Amino acid sequence: MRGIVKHFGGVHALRGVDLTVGAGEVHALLGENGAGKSTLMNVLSGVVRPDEGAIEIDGEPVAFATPADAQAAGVAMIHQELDLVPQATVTENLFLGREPRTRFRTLDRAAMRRHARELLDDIGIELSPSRTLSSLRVGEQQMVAIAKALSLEARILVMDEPTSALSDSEVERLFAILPRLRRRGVGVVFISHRMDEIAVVADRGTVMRDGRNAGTFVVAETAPAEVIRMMVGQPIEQLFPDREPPRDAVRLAVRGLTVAEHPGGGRTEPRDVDLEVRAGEVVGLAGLLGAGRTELLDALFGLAGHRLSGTVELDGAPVRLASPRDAIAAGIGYVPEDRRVSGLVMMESVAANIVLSALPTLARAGWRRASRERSAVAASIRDLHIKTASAESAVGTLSGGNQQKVVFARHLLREPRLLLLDDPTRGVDIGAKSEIYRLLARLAAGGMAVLVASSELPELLGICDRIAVLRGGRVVTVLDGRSATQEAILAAASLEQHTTVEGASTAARREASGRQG
Amino acid sequence: TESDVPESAGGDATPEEGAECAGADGEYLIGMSQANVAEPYRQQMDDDIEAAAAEVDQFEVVFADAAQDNAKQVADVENFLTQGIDLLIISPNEAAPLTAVVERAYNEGIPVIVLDRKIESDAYTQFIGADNTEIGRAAGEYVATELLPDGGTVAELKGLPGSTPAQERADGFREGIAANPGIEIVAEGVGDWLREKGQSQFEAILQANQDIDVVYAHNDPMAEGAYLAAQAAGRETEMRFIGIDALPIPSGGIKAVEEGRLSATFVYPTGGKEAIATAQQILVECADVEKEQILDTELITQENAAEVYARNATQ
Amino acid sequence: MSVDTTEPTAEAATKRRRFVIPERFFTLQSYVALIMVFLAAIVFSPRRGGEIVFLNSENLLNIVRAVSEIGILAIGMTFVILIAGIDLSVGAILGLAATGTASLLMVHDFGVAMTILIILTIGLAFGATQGYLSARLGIQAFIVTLAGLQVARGLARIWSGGQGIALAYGDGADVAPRAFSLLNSRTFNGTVPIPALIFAGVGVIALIVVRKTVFARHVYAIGGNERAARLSGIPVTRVKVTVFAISGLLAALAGIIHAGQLNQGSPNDGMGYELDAIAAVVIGGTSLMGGVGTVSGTLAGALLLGILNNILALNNIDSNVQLLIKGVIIVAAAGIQAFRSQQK
Amino acid sequence: MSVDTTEPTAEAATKRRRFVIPERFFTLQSYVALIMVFLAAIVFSPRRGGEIVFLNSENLLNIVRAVSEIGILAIGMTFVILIAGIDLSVGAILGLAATGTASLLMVHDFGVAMTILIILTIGLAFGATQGYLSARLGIQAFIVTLAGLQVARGLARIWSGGQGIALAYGDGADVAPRAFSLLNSRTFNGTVPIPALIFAGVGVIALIVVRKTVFARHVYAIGGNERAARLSGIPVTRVKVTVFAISGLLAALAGIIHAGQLNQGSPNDGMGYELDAIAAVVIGGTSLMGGVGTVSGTLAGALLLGILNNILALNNIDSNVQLLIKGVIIVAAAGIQAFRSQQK
Ligand SMILES: Nc1ncnc2c1ncn2[C@@H]1O[C@H](COP(=O)(O)OP(=O)(O)OP(=O)(O)O)[C@@H](O)[C@H]1O
Ligand SMILES: Nc1ncnc2c1ncn2[C@@H]1O[C@H](COP(=O)(O)OP(=O)(O)OP(=O)(O)O)[C@@H](O)[C@H]1O
Ligand SMILES: [Mg+2]
Ligand SMILES: [Mg+2]
Repeated sequence: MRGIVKHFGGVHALRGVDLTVGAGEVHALLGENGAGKSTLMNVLSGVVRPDEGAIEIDGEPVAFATPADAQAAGVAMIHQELDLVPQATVTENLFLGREPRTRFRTLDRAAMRRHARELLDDIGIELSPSRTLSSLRVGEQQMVAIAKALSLEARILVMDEPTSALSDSEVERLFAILPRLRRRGVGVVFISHRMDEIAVVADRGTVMRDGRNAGTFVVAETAPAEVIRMMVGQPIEQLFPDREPPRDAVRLAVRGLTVAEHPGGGRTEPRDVDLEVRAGEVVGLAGLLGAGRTELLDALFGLAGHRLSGTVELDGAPVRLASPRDAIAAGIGYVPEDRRVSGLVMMESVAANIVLSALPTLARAGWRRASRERSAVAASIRDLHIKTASAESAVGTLSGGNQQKVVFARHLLREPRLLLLDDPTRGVDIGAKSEIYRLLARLAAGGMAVLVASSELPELLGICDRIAVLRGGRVVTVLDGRSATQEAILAAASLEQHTTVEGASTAARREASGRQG
Repeated sequence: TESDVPESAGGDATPEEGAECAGADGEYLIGMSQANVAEPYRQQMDDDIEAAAAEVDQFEVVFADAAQDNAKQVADVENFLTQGIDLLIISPNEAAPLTAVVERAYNEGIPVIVLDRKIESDAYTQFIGADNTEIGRAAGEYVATELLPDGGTVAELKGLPGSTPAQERADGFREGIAANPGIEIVAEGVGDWLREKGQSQFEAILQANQDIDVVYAHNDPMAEGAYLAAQAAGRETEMRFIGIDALPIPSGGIKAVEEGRLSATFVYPTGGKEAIATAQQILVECADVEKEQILDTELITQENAAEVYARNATQ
Repeated sequence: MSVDTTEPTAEAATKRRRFVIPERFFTLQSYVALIMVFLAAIVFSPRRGGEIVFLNSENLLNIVRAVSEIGILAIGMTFVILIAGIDLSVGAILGLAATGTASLLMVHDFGVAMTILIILTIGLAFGATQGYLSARLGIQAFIVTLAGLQVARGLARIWSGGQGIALAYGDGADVAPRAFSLLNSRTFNGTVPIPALIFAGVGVIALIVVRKTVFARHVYAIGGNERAARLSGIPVTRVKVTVFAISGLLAALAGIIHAGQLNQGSPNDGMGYELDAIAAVVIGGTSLMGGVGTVSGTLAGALLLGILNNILALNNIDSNVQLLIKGVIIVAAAGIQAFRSQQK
Repeated sequence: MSVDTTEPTAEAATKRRRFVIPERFFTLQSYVALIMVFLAAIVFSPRRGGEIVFLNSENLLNIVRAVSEIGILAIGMTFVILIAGIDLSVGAILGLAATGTASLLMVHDFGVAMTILIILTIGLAFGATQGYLSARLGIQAFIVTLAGLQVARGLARIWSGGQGIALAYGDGADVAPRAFSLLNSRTFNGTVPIPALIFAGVGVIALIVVRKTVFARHVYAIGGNERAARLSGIPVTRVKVTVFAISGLLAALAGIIHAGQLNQGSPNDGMGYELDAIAAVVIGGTSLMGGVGTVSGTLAGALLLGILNNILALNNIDSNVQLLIKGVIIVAAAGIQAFRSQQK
């Protein structure tokens, strides 16, 4: 790709970017949120038409008008925002747009089923292909998207943040596939904000800044700090900020919290959870995919409604949690894991999104006070370093990290006593990540209690005072943040004391069969 | 199980009516299939039938409303047949679509009274109706001789395009005014039989025409709507309004004439009363009836309005 | 490059013990409302000489005949609603097609086959045009088809001069070929009305299309997530245009049947049928948000409405009270659907 | 380290000098279609003694009067559509309210204030019930309000026995208080029709509500992303019920005006008005998908339809051709909207 330029209305997303990916190479594409990585790859895969620039594949110049063109030319892409059909089954999603046909030109369901099974086995994910996609967890959906892209047998495979929704074990499985692709001579573009992954999988990397090339590097010969400097413009001395010790006062006390199964089932509801978070304390929630972290946070935010039993106390007083309104009124804030589905009103402005929760408090008797709203928004944008053209820009035009900060800002405006965070740095660049960590430290220092779920163990170890490990909806152990190790967390999370792939999968199977029996 | 429906008098008998006539001792279920009760005139027809039937001990009348849908009216009649009615009164939404099912009823030996609009065969016992062309002509003659003997301008508000009465009331009116060459129709609006459309259409006509002497509306509601528009423009005294239908209800044309808004209206009889009378002849008196009963219109002016209202009102 | 790599994790104990209610159960459930209404109809049916009038085979066949047009419209509407569209023009296209059929047969003396071909083509083209305007130019389907409704009605009125055109059968000019009157007859010893048979045929074809064709998969995908469908290389515009074209085609077919059943084509035919068709689709469990629904549900929904109309009429319920009862039952049926999908 | 670095340009860090087209530009654009139709109306207007009849102030005021009811319905409909709902019952509620108004004034001898209060309450309750069924029980609004349409029509017919109830003014029993005839009069020296004034008043209130209230923000948020709204602590069910209640209330208000304007309340009043109201909303740029739209656009849309009807009537266009022209112009207006929002 050479000299790619792309404008979106007034936004200059790409200002002449070059990218060269060799056959059999895993090429990392890095850059801050909004640097233009996804846009560049959307150009490559025919989703977006460039204003200028040329693309060559194996020396042949190409121009794609539609995604179908790009697919035909051997370019496959796993999109950052999951692009699957929620109401369709896994099988149907895998073959979307290229359904096999029988001799009579009808849909060949048998072939689809057979193939789907193979594809899923191929990437080592145990899933019934006849399940409806929306009944899957986000991580499982991501694996389906990966399986789909792999099955295209492409010459160029673009993975736009494929790991952001995955837990470590699935990341492992994904990485296990990469060498095979290498051997087949596939050129892979790998986008991630996790520096550790880049180091493991990539051969070379390209860094983008503000729609331009900021440099190309060979992974084995380059220090992460140097790469970060290229991305951010200055080195990040310390990813995790220093923390003040928590205070003594218990802010959140959860006792015997149990949530009855949703009639539809399919979730790992909390069972008999006891948990305490002090004022000024950051407590992590660790666990494998599907351990029930999201469900626990959901329940604490009133989303379990009347299925919830047990007691929840804030500052010693029991609180009613029948709805998010109750939770917000009690001083709880929540940054959900999927900002697009659960967080943002995409067509609305940044300002409108920021003040959404605080509107009643900023207003007088239901009448809005524009000046107060404006100053609250301005303060939020300033304090959280939200990068946006203006407060009135549509929130959908912001980069992922900045979108995430908008959801943060919304809940911080209500000055919560307890902040619940579900994977708050998913898809967030390293600069913004460190800002979010610093923000958390500042909030905790101000006396706020924080309960944060994350799939990134280094993150939990870096910011948490204590880490609660969940399995099957139960808190199996609570570890001290300073002394805990990744191994210890994983051991607790995966049932038994061995951490080898062999052992755990046996255990998992045993667990599964035990439940069936 | 007890029968919910009176036993049919003419289940599998021959088409000759007299043969199975049970006379005054019988109990009769009459099915009335109405085209569309959303039209005030047709609601009035139902009301007239109900009021008249209440006077006859032997009669029970059930009503169906086709809501202006031919297919629904066919199904309504089919359902009546399934229930085993003894006599069918039908005011068809349109002629051709209802012909087959009416024929079927007739051929099963059920006497059929067709109201207001004919079907396309003579497989019915009696047709009762008025002549729209005749009414239109009467209106035209009234304008030509009474309202504008020296000639003048007329604005016409028409009913729903394509409906037979709208066509006939327009044609008849032109025949009626033909005798007086000084009369000119200067504006035509389409009010779809509706009061509010009559109003807004006539507003536009008032804008486009400085000089209007008579407003001829195909029914009273549109005439009333036109009156309202003229009133709002302060021009209601410049012109006279005439309508058709003259329903004997508070919101009908007779009252409007009585209260001076309309100069005249013409009775378009519903035939409801007459239909029950015919049914009585057929079922109770076991008599033969004429094939056709054409009802006359009647000119309503301020002189006779109160009297006609009292005579025609159902209660 | 020195990175603190996360240890390869144990294979996650992905939760397999989720209780999954079999799909079949829900498929059956979409008939719950229909079965309930059917049983209620038996209970409330008038009896004549011990016989349950409602269950009389002729009555049942009448019901199917009476819903055949709405049913055919509803099948086309199902596809439209599956792509999160709506087609308000079907009733008017029915009227245009009925008028056109009568005109071609009576006035222009076309043969039956030619007439049917021309009318179906008109319906197809009308639908496809609406599809193009909505899919390509991005005008909301509600508005395009609302305008289409007016245009089709206007064209029909102009075509016939506003009057219905009656069909008369015979040989020679100015009458319609006798063959066309088949639509108004019954087969199998005069028991099964032809329109009911055509309805059944269209239903079976639609069921097969849904199960067996790639096209149907694309329809569901577009309704479920249009962006994903586009990214997967599905020709979204073409599929959408096809869907509207099918709806127009079936509306034209219903119009031909309408003319045949009623021996007349009138520009006012089919007024408000679009709402009945939509009601049948929604009662059948198809979501107006797109992506979820079945043709079999639609067939059940159409039959439910037919039974409802029939039993209310058999009991001679006052037409105004009928409006109330139908309103309540439609909401109840949709409520059962909504409850069902929440459970799911 | 082997890096071929392009030095990061320092000042590029924040992209603050993006060219942003001012919002105002788009706001103006929502009137493009209205202005175009207005200009076309001037061009095609008949002339009388050199005067352009269309521009006659009385004619312009008549237009506003004629759209006042549809306009008031459309304002309520805007809120409903903003939450991605739809309200098909407004025309029927208008009919119920008009009937009820006439009945209370004429038959039951209630005073004007009492009558208005009762009728508005009925509209509010009817709308709120529909809102509850749709928001709480999750039944699609299209179906709930389609059923509501039938129920309201049925109730109105039963209330009045099927016939319209004429209003006669005077003192004493069995006539309506003279005060009510105000609705049929004009103010400012007999120029401005009262219904037009009420319409303007409702419009202004709605504009203020949209700009100034928390409620309106909640409406937009729910339409944009219901889940996010719920998680932000917005009382989603309550807001939805309120929105449908407002729509019912405004429909009842329009019904009262209808009775006043026509000196009669009939159960068949307002048939099909819902489609006109929805057309006004969509032409005004509100998306049926929810979350996007403005009240000012709706006002423009209503006026556009009014001008269109007026100019077609002034020119005595054949009513069938009118249908075609209106269909085409509605699509064109919606097309301009669609193009606009794609540009944006
Ligand atoms: N459809 C669009 N319309 C307007 N602006 C857009 C659009 N898509 C992207 N942009 C803008 O283009 C720039 C680059 O966005 P892009 O999504 O490529 O960033 P990214 O590097 O992938 O960021 P992230 O790491 O957050 O995914 C951003 O400023 C974004 O706001
Ligand atoms: N069948 C289902 N129905 C409704 N929501 C579901 C279903 N399955 C999963 N979810 C939701 O999807 C989201 C994704 O789940 P996720 O994979 O994060 O599981 P989790 O148990 O929260 O695991 P983690 O501990 O990784 O957060 C969660 O909000 C979860 O509640
Ligand atoms: Mg990106
Ligand atoms: Mg989670």
